[in-house]
Amino acid sequence: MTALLQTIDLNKRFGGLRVTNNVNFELDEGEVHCLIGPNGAGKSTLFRLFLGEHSPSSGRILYAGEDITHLKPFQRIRKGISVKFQVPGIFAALSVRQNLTIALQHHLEGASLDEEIARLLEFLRLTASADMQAASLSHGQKQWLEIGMAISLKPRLLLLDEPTAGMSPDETYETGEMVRALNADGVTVLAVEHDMAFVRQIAQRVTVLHFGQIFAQGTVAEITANDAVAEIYFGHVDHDD
Amino acid sequence: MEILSALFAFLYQAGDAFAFLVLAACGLAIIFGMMGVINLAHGEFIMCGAYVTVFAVRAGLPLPLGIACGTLAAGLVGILLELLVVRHLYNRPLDTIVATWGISLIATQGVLILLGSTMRGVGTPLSSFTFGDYSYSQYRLVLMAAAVVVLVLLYLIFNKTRFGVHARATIQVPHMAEALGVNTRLIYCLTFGLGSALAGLTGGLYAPTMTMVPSMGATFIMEAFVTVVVGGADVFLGTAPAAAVLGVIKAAMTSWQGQLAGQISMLIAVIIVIRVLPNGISGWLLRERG
Amino acid sequence: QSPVKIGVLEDQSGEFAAATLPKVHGIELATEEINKAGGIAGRKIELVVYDTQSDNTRYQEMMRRVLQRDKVDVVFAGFSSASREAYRPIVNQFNGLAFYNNQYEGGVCDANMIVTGAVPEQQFSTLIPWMMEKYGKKVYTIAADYNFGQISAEWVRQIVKENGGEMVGEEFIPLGVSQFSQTIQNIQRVKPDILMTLLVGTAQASYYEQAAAANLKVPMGSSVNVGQGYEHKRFTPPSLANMHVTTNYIEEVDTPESKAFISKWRAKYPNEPYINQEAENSYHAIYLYKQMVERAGSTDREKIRGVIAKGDVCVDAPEGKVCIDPKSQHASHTIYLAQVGADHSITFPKVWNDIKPYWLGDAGCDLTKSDPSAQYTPSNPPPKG
Amino acid sequence: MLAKANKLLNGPQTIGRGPAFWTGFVIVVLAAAAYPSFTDGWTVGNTVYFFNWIFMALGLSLIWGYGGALSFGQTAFFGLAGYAYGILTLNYGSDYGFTILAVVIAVAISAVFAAVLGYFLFFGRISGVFLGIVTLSVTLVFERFMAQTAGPEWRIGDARLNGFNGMTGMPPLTIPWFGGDIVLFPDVQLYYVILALLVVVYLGLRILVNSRFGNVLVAIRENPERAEMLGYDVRKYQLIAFIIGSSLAGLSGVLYTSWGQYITPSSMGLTAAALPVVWVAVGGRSDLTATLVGTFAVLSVFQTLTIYGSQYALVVMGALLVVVVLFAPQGLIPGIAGLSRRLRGAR
Amino acid sequence: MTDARTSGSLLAMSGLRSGYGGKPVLQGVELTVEQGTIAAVIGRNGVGKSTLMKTLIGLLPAMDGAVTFEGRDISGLKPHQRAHLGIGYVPQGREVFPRMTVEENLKVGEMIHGAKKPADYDRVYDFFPILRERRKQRAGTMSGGQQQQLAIGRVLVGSPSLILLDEPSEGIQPSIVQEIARIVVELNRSMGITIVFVEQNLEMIRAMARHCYVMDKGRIVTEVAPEQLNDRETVRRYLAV
Ligand SMILES: Nc1ncnc2c1ncn2[C@@H]1O[C@H](COP(=O)(O)OP(=O)(O)OP(=O)(O)O)[C@@H](O)[C@H]1O
Ligand SMILES: Nc1ncnc2c1ncn2[C@@H]1O[C@H](COP(=O)(O)OP(=O)(O)OP(=O)(O)O)[C@@H](O)[C@H]1O
Ligand SMILES: NC(N)=O
Ligand SMILES: [Mg+2]
Ligand SMILES: [Mg+2]
Repeated sequence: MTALLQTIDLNKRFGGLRVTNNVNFELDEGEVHCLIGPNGAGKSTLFRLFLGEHSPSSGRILYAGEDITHLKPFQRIRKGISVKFQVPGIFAALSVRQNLTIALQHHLEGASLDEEIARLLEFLRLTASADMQAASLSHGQKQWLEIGMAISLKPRLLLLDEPTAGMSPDETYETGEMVRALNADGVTVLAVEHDMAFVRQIAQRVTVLHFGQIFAQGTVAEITANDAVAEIYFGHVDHDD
Repeated sequence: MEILSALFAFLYQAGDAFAFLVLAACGLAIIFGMMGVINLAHGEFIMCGAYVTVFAVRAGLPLPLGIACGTLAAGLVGILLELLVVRHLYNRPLDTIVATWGISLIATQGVLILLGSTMRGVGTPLSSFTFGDYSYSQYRLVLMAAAVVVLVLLYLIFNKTRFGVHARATIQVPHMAEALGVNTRLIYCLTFGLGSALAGLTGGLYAPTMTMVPSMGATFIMEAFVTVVVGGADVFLGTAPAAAVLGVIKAAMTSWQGQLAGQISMLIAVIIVIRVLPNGISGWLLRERG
Repeated sequence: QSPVKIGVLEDQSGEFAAATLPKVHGIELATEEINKAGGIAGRKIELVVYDTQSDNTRYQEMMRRVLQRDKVDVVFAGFSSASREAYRPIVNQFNGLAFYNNQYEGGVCDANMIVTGAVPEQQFSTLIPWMMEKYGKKVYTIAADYNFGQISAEWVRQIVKENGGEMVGEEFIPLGVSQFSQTIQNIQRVKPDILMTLLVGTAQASYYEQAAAANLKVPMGSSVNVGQGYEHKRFTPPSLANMHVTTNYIEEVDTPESKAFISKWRAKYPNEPYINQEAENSYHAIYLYKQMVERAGSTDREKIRGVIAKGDVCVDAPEGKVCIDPKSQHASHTIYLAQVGADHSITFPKVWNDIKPYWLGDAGCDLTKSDPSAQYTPSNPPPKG
Repeated sequence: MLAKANKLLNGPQTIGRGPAFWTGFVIVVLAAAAYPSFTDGWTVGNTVYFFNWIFMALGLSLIWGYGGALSFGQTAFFGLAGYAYGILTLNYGSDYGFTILAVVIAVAISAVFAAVLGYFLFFGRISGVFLGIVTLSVTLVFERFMAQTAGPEWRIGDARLNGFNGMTGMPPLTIPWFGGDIVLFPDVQLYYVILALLVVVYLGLRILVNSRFGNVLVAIRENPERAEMLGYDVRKYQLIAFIIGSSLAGLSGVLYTSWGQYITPSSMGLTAAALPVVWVAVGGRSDLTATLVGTFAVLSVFQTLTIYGSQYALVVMGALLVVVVLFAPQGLIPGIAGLSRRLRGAR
Repeated sequence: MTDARTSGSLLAMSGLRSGYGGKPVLQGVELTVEQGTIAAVIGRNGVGKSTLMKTLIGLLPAMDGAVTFEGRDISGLKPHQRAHLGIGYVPQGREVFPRMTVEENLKVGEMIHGAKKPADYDRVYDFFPILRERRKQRAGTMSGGQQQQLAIGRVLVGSPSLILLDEPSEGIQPSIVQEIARIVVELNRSMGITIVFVEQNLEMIRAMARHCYVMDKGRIVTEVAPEQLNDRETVRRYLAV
């Protein structure tokens, strides 16, 4: 299997703070991979480096074998990367429908666009709010909307930063099922999450980031059994299932 | 002596330009830089301060007290306007352009109608001094000192006092400041009042050196905006270096090629500085600090 | 009988209001007097007054309106030269007639225009030789950086040279600039004997206060101060001390005609801050127009120009006798040299009678023969022949 | 095809949709077409004068209202194109309809300049107030520079730039015609030409803002980061909007210059630069119809006040602006629309 | 545990209606919160939980009904006046002051109780050591979880007598979630601070809450015992989508 996304000696500093520290990370095509780690470990920063929102202090980023380190964010998106941010990024003054239109109009128009929007709205449980301003959605609804926009791009690689924050357990589960369905259709997924139930549900592989470095890597079972990870991250969980 | 005289002359000119930029900008730095209100009536607050100062001095007060009156009057007018108009516009700052432009029209023409097209000034206090080949106005040194004092005071107020912290919190996330117990309406009112008062102070300080006409504020407004914007979001970190950079450029070009070059070079400097530092000088300073 | 309609476009608000408000009053005063005395050939004068707000685009809108809609017989319009140039194409387009009652940089050769303001050959060819004789030959000019300032400066340059003097410096100041420390220093550097200040507008007037504060004491000459902006009244003495201005009128002119004029004026406008040169121009211009219409027997532009061509349209104005030159349609004037004292009192060391606006005619402008509708300068004179 | 055009005309980015709106639209256009026969020459010429400015306002609505980039320097393009028209026609005259060609060239010049400046701005990631101040600085540099070109040395061919006093003497627009060009003085003929141009530009912009392009533009206004993360080159879209809007400012400048045969540096000054912002904001910046109607309303109210308001004109203007901003937060036109909707709803 | 003198209702809502733009979201909330208790509010996305919190602190005006605090009707009070009475509010989505330092953010919290209580920074810094470490960092550059800690720390500075927490666990690493739960319970025990919180993380609810109210369609529909949340069926019944 080839790596879809690969970083080589990636570094990012803010002033004196090393937020990404020599990261050599590989994401395989077709996998669902979760990135976990303490608050401030540098997960969101890594995402921003992948997307070109931050430029690295040093190191390279390869996508499908191509060096994308110096590409602009939109150019990376056009290569098939798509993202849902930690803080919902939506078009606040526009209607939910328009939000989706803007994401979908890349590859659809006319009647098929309208159909796809209707389908998505149903799927996101936002049909009733279709013509509301996105600003007036509840927090969780905004998360859904943003996920909807991210998958509308029909990405090859989907980056999800805390997709289920603020969702109820059931919704979290639904989201997990959605991720698995996307994955079954061939989408590679990299998700940051603190909700371990979700991680267990979707992750084929887990990477733990700590102080900007890769701290551990393995299957969910391996990671949850790792005492060092428990020390820095999980705390003392009484495993109830 | 030759060189010393020339050097002093240049420093004096740069200082003079610096003082003008700082004093023109300080009130705006608060109202625009802090509150995001694009106050096109800034010049009219300056005019208000100048007029009240002149009236007070003519009524027999010494100039410093007159300036204090001008400052106070502009501050009160600012508070009044905040209550009546500006208060309703915080969540749509761009509309403040229109509203304050309207206020500016009313103020300029209103003063013209009420007080006539022009008014007798009070004359520049203090005398002149000679250094090397040139003689200078002492009062201009007072203006330079005033600029520095204002900068220091503002820095202290906004970074070291509770009011300053509350003001900045209010401007950044108003509803959270309110929910944490900050009386945001009061803060807005006082901040706007402070900005207006500073504009009034500028008017009072410059009143003795200028023609007293209702439109006198217009000569400050361009310089004020340019300084504040080149300074960037953090007013106190930004305004001083911006005024210094622009002041030196303006003084150098004016002495070399005349007033037109001074004016145009300052505008071009603005374009270049913003191109190089798209978030203004303070944006750059803050990023560097990390 | 239908009234004679006079359009009045003046800046009653904005940057120029201070100098311009008295112009409107002058027109109103003359109109009232004439109407009381039976009007122009028995027709009453009706004024159509608009405030042009010191805004050139308003001149265009309002000039079109008075000519096309209000159908006035004549328009009295404009303070700044820029405003005159803004409305001139429109006057030409409608073949109207306009009076420009302002001192200016000179050179407008346009059959649709009658100019009662003083021009450089009237103001500078008197002032500069007098000052050079008295104070010395080194001259420095600071001037507003636009047509008025630049062309006036050109005149100063030429007259200084003709009289054997030397230009030691020239600086142009953009309109609206109010800070002059550097300019003051530049002047000190070359130590001129005479400083010509051709500053315009209220912002630039701040120069005097700032120069006085820096103890700059060069004798000054000007064509605009005192007469137009009455700075000696507005500023605290002695900031305007030692200023010399040639003007065709100011309210300190101490003749019986002037005194009578002032008492009439003050009776009607007791709060007038000052009766300036432009106010008197505007006042006597109405009388000039009255005479033209009465002699032409019509308000028709061509008939009026026929009267002007006779070369004897004159009135006895408060300043003295004023006549219209047929070639240029500009006015001759009595020129008073006003000197400002340390206490800002005015004295008149010299008065020249009947100074003609000769330059345009000598240079080749002859409106009795052709109408180029253009503005000329010493370095860009009318084509000969 | 027709259905598609219809969809674009009625898309989500414009208020005023459906048969009622378009019936109203047709009535307004017809009324505007009939209007000259019911009024005098001055009013017609003056109405054209108002129309001239609306193009600049519509352009700013596109850049600012839709694209979220507040340009405070649209007058730079206005002036540039005006001077370009003057220089071209003073040098090459107006025969064979050259004035029309001059209009096209002048607008093209402002478009090219907008492309260069816009590249500098948007590809330099300048946004928000910084954009406003840079554009304002540009127009002020133009103004200060042109104001000092009074001397005879400042000429391009036969055209004297003529400093602060402004350039005059350029011919009005002409249309080549058999047996002599038709000269479009500010009167009925010019009125119909400009009215037609206005309708075309309005409908064209409506289609543009409801197209894919328009969707992206408003997305950028709302959240540029997210728009970029949906794969759009934000800078390119902003640049294109800027070029189109600035060309419209250029069009206004050319029309203004040919209308009054006059162009002046003060049309690029601070006050002039603030005016389009005021018109657009008062009308309702994020809608084309609101901008159009609002600009027209503000211009005519202000002029009427100048005519009848004597010295109180500016005071009343100021008060009106404050009142509109306070009581119609979305702008005058959406405010009125909202009010009437509520009144109808109440009944 | 609770002191008899202070027991009784601290906060009560009756017939509370509020919403946005004239459209009510809360449809008549009836709820009484005893002094010294910890109450959780759960419910699906968009049912009005955050709306309830905003109405309690006064950011949304009540359209109808009343809120009483310490026996006094506070419906007419402005948010800052409610804060001065001792109510602390931690919003969903953190809402830190982005261009102020961590320390300055905390300083604003002093105004709870009208700054009449001495501010205890050390306690906050002990709870959240990262805040001490990053005292001078601008809050906007902190990671999501760090900001959440700051948002909680910010109200603790003012020693409120009632804390409203809207999804405090959102975006926080598991060990710190446990830590927060522990801190909250300790604050409640040692200082009698009353807590009302909205939460999706069932573990956290179980660890903290003494009462758990279920919200649906703008009403409190029932109360469940926190222990019942172990039961998948109960959860599904109330929280299923
Ligand atoms: N612009 C910046 N300046 C200084 N420090 C920064 C900046 N941006 C991020 N940091 C710091 O970098 C670290 C990593 O932040 P990041 O947002 O990547 O964390 P994270 O792993 O996503 O955490 P969380 O789980 O809390 O979201 C944090 O300590 C943060 O404070
Ligand atoms: N600012 C707003 N303007 C208009 N409607 C709003 C606004 N905020 C929320 N709403 C609406 O109010 C309802 C309740 O929103 P609220 O934020 O209270 O939900 P919630 O229960 O907190 O959901 P979540 O779990 O997603 O945070 C939602 O249907 C939402 O669409
Ligand atoms: N005519 C003048 N003074 O501009
Ligand atoms: Mg993160
Ligand atoms: Mg919520």
